Amino acid sequence: MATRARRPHDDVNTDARRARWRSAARWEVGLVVVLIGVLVFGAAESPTFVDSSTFFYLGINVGYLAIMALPMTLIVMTGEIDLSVASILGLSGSVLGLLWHHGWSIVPAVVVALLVGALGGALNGILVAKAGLPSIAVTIGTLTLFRGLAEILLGSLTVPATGDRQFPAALTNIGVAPIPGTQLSYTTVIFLVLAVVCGVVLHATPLGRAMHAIGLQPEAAQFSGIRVRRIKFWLYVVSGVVCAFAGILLTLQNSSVSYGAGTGLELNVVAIVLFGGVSIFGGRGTVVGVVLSVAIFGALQMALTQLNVQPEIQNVITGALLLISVVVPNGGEAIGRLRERIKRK
Amino acid sequence: MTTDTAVRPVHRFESLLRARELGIAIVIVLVVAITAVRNANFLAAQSVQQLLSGAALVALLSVGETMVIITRNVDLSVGSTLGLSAYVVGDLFKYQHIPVLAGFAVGIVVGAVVGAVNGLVTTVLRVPSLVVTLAMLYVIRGVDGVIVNGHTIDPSAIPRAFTEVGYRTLFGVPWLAIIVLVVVAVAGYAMRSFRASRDLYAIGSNPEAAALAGIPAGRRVFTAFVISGTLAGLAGALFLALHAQVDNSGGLGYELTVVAAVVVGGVAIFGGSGTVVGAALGALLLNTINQALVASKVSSFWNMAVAGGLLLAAIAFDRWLSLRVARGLKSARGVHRDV
Amino acid sequence: GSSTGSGAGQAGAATAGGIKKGLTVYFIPKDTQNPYEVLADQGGQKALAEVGGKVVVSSGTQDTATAQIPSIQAAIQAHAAAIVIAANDPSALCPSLNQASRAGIEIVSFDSDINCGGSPNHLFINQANTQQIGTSEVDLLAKQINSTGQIAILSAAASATNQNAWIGYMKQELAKYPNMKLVTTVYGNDDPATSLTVLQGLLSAYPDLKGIISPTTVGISTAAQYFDTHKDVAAKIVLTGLGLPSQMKSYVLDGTVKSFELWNPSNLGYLAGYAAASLASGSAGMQTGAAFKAGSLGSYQVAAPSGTTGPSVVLGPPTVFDASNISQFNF
Amino acid sequence: MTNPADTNARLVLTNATKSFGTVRALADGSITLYPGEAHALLGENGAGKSTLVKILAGVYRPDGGELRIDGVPVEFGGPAAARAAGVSIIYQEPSLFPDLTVAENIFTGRQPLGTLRRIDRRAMHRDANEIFARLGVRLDPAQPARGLSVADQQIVEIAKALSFNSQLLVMDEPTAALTTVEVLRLFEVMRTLRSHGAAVLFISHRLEEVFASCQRVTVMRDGRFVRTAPIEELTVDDVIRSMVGRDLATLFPKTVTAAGEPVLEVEKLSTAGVFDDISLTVRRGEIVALAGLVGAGRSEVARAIFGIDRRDSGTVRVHGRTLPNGDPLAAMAAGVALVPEDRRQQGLVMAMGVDQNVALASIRRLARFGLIRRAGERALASSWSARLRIKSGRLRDAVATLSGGNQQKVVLAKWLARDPALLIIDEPTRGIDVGTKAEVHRILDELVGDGLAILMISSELPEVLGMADRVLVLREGRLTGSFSRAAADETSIMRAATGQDAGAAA
Ligand SMILES: Nc1ncnc2c1ncn2[C@@H]1O[C@H](COP(=O)(O)OP(=O)(O)OP(=O)(O)O)[C@@H](O)[C@H]1O
Ligand SMILES: Nc1ncnc2c1ncn2[C@@H]1O[C@H](COP(=O)(O)OP(=O)(O)OP(=O)(O)O)[C@@H](O)[C@H]1O
Ligand SMILES: [Mg+2]
Ligand SMILES: [Mg+2]
Repeated sequence: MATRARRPHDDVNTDARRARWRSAARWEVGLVVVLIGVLVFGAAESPTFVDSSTFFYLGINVGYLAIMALPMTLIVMTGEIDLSVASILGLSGSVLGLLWHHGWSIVPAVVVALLVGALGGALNGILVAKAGLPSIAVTIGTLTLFRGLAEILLGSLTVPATGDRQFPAALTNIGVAPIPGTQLSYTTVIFLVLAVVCGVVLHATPLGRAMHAIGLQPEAAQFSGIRVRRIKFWLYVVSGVVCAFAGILLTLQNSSVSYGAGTGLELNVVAIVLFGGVSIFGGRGTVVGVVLSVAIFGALQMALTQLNVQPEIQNVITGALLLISVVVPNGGEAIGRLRERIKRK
Repeated sequence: MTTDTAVRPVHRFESLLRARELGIAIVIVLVVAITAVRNANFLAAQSVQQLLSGAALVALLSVGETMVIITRNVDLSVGSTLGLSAYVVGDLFKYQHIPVLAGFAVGIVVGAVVGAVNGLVTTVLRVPSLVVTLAMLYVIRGVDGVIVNGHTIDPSAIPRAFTEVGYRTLFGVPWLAIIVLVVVAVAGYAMRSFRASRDLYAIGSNPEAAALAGIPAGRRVFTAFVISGTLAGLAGALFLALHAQVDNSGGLGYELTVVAAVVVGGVAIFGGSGTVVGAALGALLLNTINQALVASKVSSFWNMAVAGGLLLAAIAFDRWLSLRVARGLKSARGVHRDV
Repeated sequence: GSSTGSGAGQAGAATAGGIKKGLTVYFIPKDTQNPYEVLADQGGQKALAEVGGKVVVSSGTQDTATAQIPSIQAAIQAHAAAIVIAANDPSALCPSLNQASRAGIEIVSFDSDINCGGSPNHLFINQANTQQIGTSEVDLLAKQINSTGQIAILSAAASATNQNAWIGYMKQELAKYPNMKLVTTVYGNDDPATSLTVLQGLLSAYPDLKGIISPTTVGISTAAQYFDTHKDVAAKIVLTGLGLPSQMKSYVLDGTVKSFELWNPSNLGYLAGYAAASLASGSAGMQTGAAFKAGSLGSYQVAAPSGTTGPSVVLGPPTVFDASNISQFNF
Repeated sequence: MTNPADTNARLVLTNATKSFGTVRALADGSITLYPGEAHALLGENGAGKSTLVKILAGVYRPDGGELRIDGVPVEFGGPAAARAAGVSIIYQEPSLFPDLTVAENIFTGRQPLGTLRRIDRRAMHRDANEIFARLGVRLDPAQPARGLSVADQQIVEIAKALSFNSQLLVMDEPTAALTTVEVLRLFEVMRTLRSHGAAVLFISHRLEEVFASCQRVTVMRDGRFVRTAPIEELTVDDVIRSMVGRDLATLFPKTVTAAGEPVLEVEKLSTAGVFDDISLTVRRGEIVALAGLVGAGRSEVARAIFGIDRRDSGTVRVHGRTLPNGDPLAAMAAGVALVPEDRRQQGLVMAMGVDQNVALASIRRLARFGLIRRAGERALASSWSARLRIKSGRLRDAVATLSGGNQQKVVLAKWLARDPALLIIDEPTRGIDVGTKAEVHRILDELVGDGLAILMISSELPEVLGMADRVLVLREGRLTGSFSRAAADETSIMRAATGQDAGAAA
């Protein structure tokens, strides 16, 4: 029957438009321009922006966010979404904290934390891929569930609690010291490595092509022998693990954790991915775009904080940027349509 | 096809549709019953009133959200809108001493304006509403913050007559609940009975076909957003009436709660089907769960986890139901049309 | 331990001023919107203005440690003289603050202390002796319900450092009242809506409740509003805790709430401002007994470390507000 | 040529042009419709028929040309405007609202109103039933459109168009999914409409239908008007010649080859409510046709064999190896290919280019060290689109911009590129013009010659009789007949398909 998968754009003309405007090239170019703009602004306005430590701090502040944005990119590419990322981050951090609190040594604690992330992702995967439930609804549910579990685990406890041993200094060091001889924070490097992996997988491998197909037209993908469910399932598992990893990094970076860690970050992650030019309907977008988007948001935050701009204003700017990012590509079209309408009158 | 093969599934289908709302209602009753067993006091008039007024705001938001979601869009800005409207109203009470009714009017206007912006950007520029309203979520909260600027509206600033709406009852029903019930009833009826509202379903059900059918999709979707914003604005005023205080955090994070309520209420997240009554019941269910947990003396650490689990259960249940419907139809069509 | 030099006027052995001009002090509140924090920051600004320095207020819009870290970094990069911070998390800020400290920035915590196991070594400006807050609230309630019946606590977030510390002492103090029974602690996350929901659940869960302590301004004002609008509840249950007079005034005057306590947040910020300035000017140290002048508040002494609290200065005993005095306060 | 000034014409379209980016969809769209005539619009896939229709419907604004209705020049701002001007359309692809009831689908935006402008459901259902009565079908107006079979969807579309009882009815391949009987009924209705002075524009690739129901014919080629003539002045060959612009090779180029060893062996395949106890064998070098009425469950059998749907019971063996249940990838590995029924939803990723679609099923083979070789991808695509004469702009263009027939060829290319041992092809020529049809048949014949085994599902008896070595007939999910090429004929197949004397049906 003529039901469309929830995707307005197999209407050919919409397609033509998106193909034209959302065409990666144009989009990433636009982002590069914006990024340069932000950097110039920062350098001009804030005396401390060009300070070598800025880059390190930037890594500290957005590194874990950026890492969560990568699996989110892949998931959005397949036309789904994962709003539970920040809760998984909090949950894995809490698990790590609890085990540490109970005297475990770091390695097994980290492993278990990652495992919990995988399980959380698997739950999402089963409900979305296997049971076929709408991911936005499911992951709102697991968002609540995972955060709740974290609260059950740690409750009012902040680890390390008074009297606990501190997390190993060698590891918590990632929060205070850049990689020796550089100004790169460890999270930055980890992010960049993961980004390269994601980019190659998404843009150069059969698996990546499959993700595109799934995002554009799941049924056609299935009829081409693409294991739609399986791929989606594993994407959620990967997302779970990666977000758990981000949770561990954040915990070590802050050398402490409480159950609320990262509350509400899911929407920031989504915002970063969308600003990176990934279509919310799936099938379109690039990892490069997301990397640029991360850089823009990070640099902007640094500059504005250094300039002591009210955080409220920062919110406004974030939102405005996101709006512009979608309005600009469609603006031309809209004007065209309006002209048409006037002509007809 | 022969009439009987055609008709049977229909009756089953419609009854199931009805059961959709019924199902949630039953779940609510169950939750209340189970809690009452552990704590008879949960059935006291007072706590029933609390269940209603506690759910009122989210229910109100979910009505507008439903209309938007039915058109295959979403409005993530409702929480921020509520916060902004609440503070603006409070601010006017505090410094301009505006009359009580004006308070509600202002709230509604603020909401309508936000809704109009959402609607315009979404329809005129054809931008996915999730992105638009996500952006607006930040923008509005930021603007709100700039206005609030660390101040707070405290009870003394708000006219008694205004806050009374938050707690006075009529025949034991809180005014707050009555207002929301009226909105739900009106909206619920309208969504069934008018061409424009059926258009909303059509648009969400198959946008391309809607265009071919000459439905003014832009105007309809715009209207849906304006309604959603308006109700969010009204909710803001009621928020102020209920809490008699507000700072920058009013309605923080409501958006996901509302979407959750709508989904639990059986509205298809990708549009085309669902009812505002269901959504309102969804809101009531979520709130009932929260209060039941505290009332049955579960450690408050468990609230979130249990709420999340139940949410997932509700979604799964909904799925199971619609699968039953589909199967009903398929088996009915199993016989080919007589030649 | 409590400080000898608590309260204004009572001058101990104070070193004469000697504060450098042109100091820049970063005030990093829990968030930029919390009215209580805003009052405190204004106090700080007043203090620095008096000594010819300036205050930069920087923080996020929400009470998270991650939102405060960029502000600390900004302070470091701006080579601030001192940081005065109200920690959203006792430990999460330690790494960043350590960096700041190593960069030669004096660290002062106020309102909500950090717990970094002595490094960075910092001065905690305590609104009032922690133990005293916990115990006094219990006593305040005990007086009104003549020491008998079920009581409950309506707190902020489950992970809120201050509240948890105070609740700890409340439980100790309750040992003195065998007939008072703490039935539960619920968390309103400093959000009116959540606070209301848990409060209502509380009421139906414990019909025989006699008293509620809410050691957080949002919690107590939400509860007060509910009591105010449900006189039958107000008649049965006594409410007290920590609140802002401006928010609570109407409830106290109409008798919904008998009494509650708080300190003057802007004095707290003011004191913190002077402490930070003095440390930055080297005119005061953190060693026990070290004294410094805090402008119109008179002079203060550093109290000895005790338990998890390092060197600290105590603003003074909390003020108890009731119908008799509440109208005199403007915060 | 059309004459704009023609006063007693209902509709006159003159020299309409329309381009999509580089694609020139319509170079000279011209047609004149008179009251009371049924007018056929013919042309190969991609000739521009649907584009012309969409211009009449106000969906596209023509780049040039003039449209007059009842002598008055009009410019449609959108579908609503066209509708207001009395033009009602049946589009090539059904466009229903799955969540709304059948009746609501028919009366969208025009629901009968009661007091206070409230929708009067009873009246709405009554009106719907009246139309169904006219069409001689029984559908429940209150049932949701979701779940309607392709044919039922088409019925609802027709009912919708009729409900306007407008004076101008345009039907873009309305019969593609209909059974003979329903087609006959549709012709009845057309006749009554004409008797009331309505003009009907009828598009179909089934020439016999055209000759059975239309008075005049307009032929288009490559987006250009070729000729308009009264039907009696034309023979089928004339029409075909002017459509394809050349003499046509025979439509069913069938070379009978000796069948080899079995490739596909299906035993006792069953899925509750869809099909039951299906056993069949397809040998190397033979075409086995699955005939039956639309809705008989043939596609479902195909889907079950390929593994899209899980089967309840039964075994599927390819080259003697049993295929796992519900695993298309395994089936593909075993050399099975499925060209599905619905090319827009299942066959193609509409937004992807021709190249990526052709490569989609072979993408793993095109990878080296796990990385896709773009060059190899393009080479594959260009060689196949050459072999199948796919008409498209650049290979990068989205297949959405291709005409139905060319899209079908892309699907074929996609699967042939894997050089499969067994090709399951569902409705290989549905909505495809005679020219392309002959090509497709020629291709199939070649493939069989090279030893491919083909299971062909088709609702067109001539195709079945023309191409199949053996014919299996499915009725209500059961095998009700099996005929050798020699034994197969219309009557016996229809009898098996309908379970009654086919004389009535044929
Ligand atoms: N929206 C579009 N964008 C780009 N090209 C298009 C579009 N629609 C049609 N075309 C092109 O215009 C030409 C005519 O297409 P059209 O659908 O009118 O052919 P048709 O005669 O209807 O073919 P069929 O018989 O297969 O339906 C085709 O070559 C097609 O590729
Ligand atoms: N959309 C649908 N929803 C429910 N049942 C359907 C649907 N489409 C078909 N069916 C049922 O599934 C079976 C197969 O339908 P389908 O029309 O695909 O048969 P078919 O033989 O493949 O017809 P064709 O291949 O000629 O289109 C039939 O029993 C039909 O009643
Ligand atoms: Mg066509
Ligand atoms: Mg079929």
